[in-house]
Amino acid sequence: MNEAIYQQALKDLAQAAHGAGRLAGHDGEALRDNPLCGDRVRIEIVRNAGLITALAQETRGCLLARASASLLGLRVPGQTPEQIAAVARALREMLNGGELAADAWPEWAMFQPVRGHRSRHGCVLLPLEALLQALAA
Amino acid sequence: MNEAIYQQALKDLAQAAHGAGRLAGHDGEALRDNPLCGDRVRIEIVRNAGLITALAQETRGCLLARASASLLGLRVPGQTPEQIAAVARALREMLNGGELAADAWPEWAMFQPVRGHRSRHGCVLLPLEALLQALAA
Amino acid sequence: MSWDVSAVRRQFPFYANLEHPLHYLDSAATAQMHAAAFEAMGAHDIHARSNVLRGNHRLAEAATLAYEAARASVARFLNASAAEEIVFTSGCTAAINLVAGALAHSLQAGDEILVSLAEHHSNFLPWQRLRERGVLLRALPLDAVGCIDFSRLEVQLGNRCRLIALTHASNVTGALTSAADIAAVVAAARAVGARVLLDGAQRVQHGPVDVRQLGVDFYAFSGHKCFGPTGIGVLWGRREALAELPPFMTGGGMVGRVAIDESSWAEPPRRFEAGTPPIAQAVGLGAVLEWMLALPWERIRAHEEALLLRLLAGLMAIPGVALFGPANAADRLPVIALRLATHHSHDVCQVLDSRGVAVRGGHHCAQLLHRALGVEETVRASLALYSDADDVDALLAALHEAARVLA
Amino acid sequence: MSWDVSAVRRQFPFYANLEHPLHYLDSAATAQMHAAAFEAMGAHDIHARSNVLRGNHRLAEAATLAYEAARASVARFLNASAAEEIVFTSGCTAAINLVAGALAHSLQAGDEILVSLAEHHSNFLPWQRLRERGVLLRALPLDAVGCIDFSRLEVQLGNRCRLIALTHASNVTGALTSAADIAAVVAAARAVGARVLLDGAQRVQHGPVDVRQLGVDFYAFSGHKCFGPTGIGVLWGRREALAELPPFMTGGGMVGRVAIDESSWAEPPRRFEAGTPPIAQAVGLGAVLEWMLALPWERIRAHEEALLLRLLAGLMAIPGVALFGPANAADRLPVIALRLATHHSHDVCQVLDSRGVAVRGGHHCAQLLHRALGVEETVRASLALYSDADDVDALLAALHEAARVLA
Ligand SMILES: Cc1ncc(COP(=O)(O)O)c(C=O)c1O
Ligand SMILES: Cc1ncc(COP(=O)(O)O)c(C=O)c1O
Repeated sequence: MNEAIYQQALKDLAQAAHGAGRLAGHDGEALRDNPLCGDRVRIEIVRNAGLITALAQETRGCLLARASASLLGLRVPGQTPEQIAAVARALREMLNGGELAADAWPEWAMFQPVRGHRSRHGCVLLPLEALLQALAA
Repeated sequence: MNEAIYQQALKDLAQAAHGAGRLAGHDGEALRDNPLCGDRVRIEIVRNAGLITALAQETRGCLLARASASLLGLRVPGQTPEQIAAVARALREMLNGGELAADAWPEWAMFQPVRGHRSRHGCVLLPLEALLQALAA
Repeated sequence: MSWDVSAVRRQFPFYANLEHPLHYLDSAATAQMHAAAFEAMGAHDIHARSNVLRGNHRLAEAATLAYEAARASVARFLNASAAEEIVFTSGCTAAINLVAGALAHSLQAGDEILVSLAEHHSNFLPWQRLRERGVLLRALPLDAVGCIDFSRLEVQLGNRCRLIALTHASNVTGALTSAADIAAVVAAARAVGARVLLDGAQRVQHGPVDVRQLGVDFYAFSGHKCFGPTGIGVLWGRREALAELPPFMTGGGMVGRVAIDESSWAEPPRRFEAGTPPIAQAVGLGAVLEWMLALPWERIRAHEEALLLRLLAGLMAIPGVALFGPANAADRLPVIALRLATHHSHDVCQVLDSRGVAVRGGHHCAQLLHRALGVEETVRASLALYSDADDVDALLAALHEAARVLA
Repeated sequence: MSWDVSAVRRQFPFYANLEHPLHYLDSAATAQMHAAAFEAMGAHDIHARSNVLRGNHRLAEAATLAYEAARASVARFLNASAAEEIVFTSGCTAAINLVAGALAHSLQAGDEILVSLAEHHSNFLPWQRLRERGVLLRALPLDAVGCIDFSRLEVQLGNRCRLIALTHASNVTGALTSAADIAAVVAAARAVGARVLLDGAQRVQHGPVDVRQLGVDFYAFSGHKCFGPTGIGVLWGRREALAELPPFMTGGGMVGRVAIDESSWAEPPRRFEAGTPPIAQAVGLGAVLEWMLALPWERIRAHEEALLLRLLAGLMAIPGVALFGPANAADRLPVIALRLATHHSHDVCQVLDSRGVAVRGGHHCAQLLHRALGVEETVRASLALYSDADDVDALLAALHEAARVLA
């Protein structure tokens, strides 16, 4: 049952580490720890005319956190803060047992097997929470 | 069962309040509280040539404490500290379920019904503990 | 429809297993435990026993879910805004010590704390101890029957007051602190920037509480007094009030990052839950509070009040009985402190016990209140939702007996 | 005769009620609870539920006797000189906070506390926090496998050291602090007038302890790690060591006389037990410790050691497994921290859980130890007296699986 979580696609996404690294200059950043496991995500963003134009992420964590952060690196550039808020809502809903919203990023679907494992929700959410914090700063 | 504790003899002993009051001058004193009920016993003694020649007691407490203190007022004058130590041992043994030593003050027998009521042992012992403390001071 | 005592007694293993008749009138000290707590704790310890928050195997998941569900139950019982406002402690005393100990870090010499002379030692000593830091302790006095005299609030409330700590109901006189008095205290506290803590230890046994309506900042109580297990208590804190407090105890589970020189704290409520919490006990408490939330409290209050009036009437007929606390039943819990002539409370209790009546003697951890009433100790009888008229009548008969035996 | 695991499992309701096979290898976090605790607590809460120490009716008598009998059982388990040296707390973390908080009242700026980098946060943060009072925190470093480097004792022990706080066994590496090292620490501490505290949280699960032989001043542990209930812990303190400490928490039951300006404290152990204690939990712990006292510990140690060796041998055969802790089985508990290649411990635990193997990932509340080993987190498997070869083999097979699934 569980290894459904660790599908090849998810491992590949984590491995790809989209957006990995730091930005020379940025308009917002946030560092977030998961105190339970010591995992840590740093998010840096550049904003321009209402859009997030670049995102860099540095993630020390499990496959779930790394895949989730990598997805941000892939998908966030070009989005508005409002779109990110909607994405966060959709992800939370899905983790809490709901359907994935039709207009949500389809890659979130690969995190569906995490639903039944409450203790891992935080791993998936950590990068997004860091991003929301960077946006709010 | 319980009112066996409150025999007339015990009530009379408490009422008699032998040794009640204070001594003008004394060679030792002790003040002891029972923190559970706020009861308090003050013992003052005068010693002479190895004997306790006088004892005064001031007791605010239940019938058991008052009867026990009154017994000290009655019996202690003329005793040696060693005799008091033996008396304390005999009383503790009796409360813990043993027989009253043959040479112990016979009045302790009226406290026998207290044996089964652990929470009251402290009431009976409080005056004697104060006396031992006054002797040690 | 009236409250069915025999039905509720069937839900208390204590009553179901009683071998000799016993009139338990000491629920203010510790109430009997409801079956829901036995069952929830038993099942938890068999099927979901594990440490919480720190693992991801199935038992750790189950334990964490159960523990957090219990937190949500407490939040419902208190009508808190969020489960995150609920901190589990080992008891009411620990909850109050937590606030006092955490607050101590930011108190300055000359700051003031306001309490009352009606407080249980657990809501007095932690504040008195802050005097070591130069904090001034002030106390509202009592009126002739032992109720807090709120007319003195303005006089006693200094500008530098940082916290007002009061009981929601006295464990001796049963006096309830009224919603109006609490509102006045909260308004006065706001004016000087002070927080308000209510000690709910006695109050919770008599029904759910609405902390938002009360308007206070902290609320503390224990599980064992509201039909739950020993070893568990609750501190509710308004979100902002908790957020500004540093931890009281430190250890596993309440930190962010630990370095040799400095560490960072987790957010509330975890910041205040150092170490492995009383997990099964929280689960037991949660189950009991859910049961309580579903009870018909109006009927229970009517039942308790009827018993209280029966008791009061019977007591007035016993020569030499002196009573304390509010005259009006609506202003009090069914908790009664009395003196029988000049007899010592422990002698009285002893005779009562021999008649199968369990009440408590002593100062009930409220020496200041007793001294204000001019006595050292009292006999206290306390009724709960499982008490009945037989209990009351047995107590009255036994008091007559005691007067005879001790005369 | 060898140790009969299936017989002992029948005494654990967890095993008797297991619906799906589960290899519980997380006993270092929380051990399963023995039937003796279920029964003692259940019976107590039905037949003798009452508050303790404050009443004289028959239930209060029964509860007080049971509570004090539990204290005597703990004293026997630790071979303490007297029951009065046993303080009940809500857990090991609370016990250590008690000593740190009480000691704080007499510490001066410049005084020192010595710990080690192997400590659980619960035996590190309470001491670190004393830095707010100008106290200097020193730490013994670790060797390459994560064991405390006692060769540095002399260098790290200053003249103004007031207390040395060390773990009796690491919750990560399983390393036992040897009797010889403890003796050296005690001798060094005596030379500068420092007290010694041992954190026995992990050690107690593996048999009775002799605090008098150890020669230390304080010993702390939790009930839930030695087959007892959650919500209860123990602080043992040598009579003189307890006597010189003021209270940590204050409240009902721990005072002598209370006045508005000043109060006097009760004698130990009551001085340290403010409020209603975890009564039923103490009774449950007492029952479990009596059971433990009667066990054949030599056979159990041989059993645990055999399993440990089987596990170690199997782990060596898994490519990419890195192990920490002492090489010699006699120097350690059957607790093993490992890394599987570069895989994150929570991913490994997740796969293991899907195979019915419950182990723990993370930093195990020992961030400094992990950092000293150059890692952030590890997988920890911990065995207890109810573990068997099947558990070990299932763990090994699941680790092979995890390596495959996560690759
Ligand atoms: C070595 C060690 N010390 C202290 C503790 C703290 O114990 P508790 O969480 O039961 O208070 C633990 C367990 O978590 C531990 O393993
Ligand atoms: C009014 C009041 N406050 C506080 C407490 C302390 O509660 P606990 O002893 O459960 O910590 C009690 C009960 O003893 C109480 O009656």
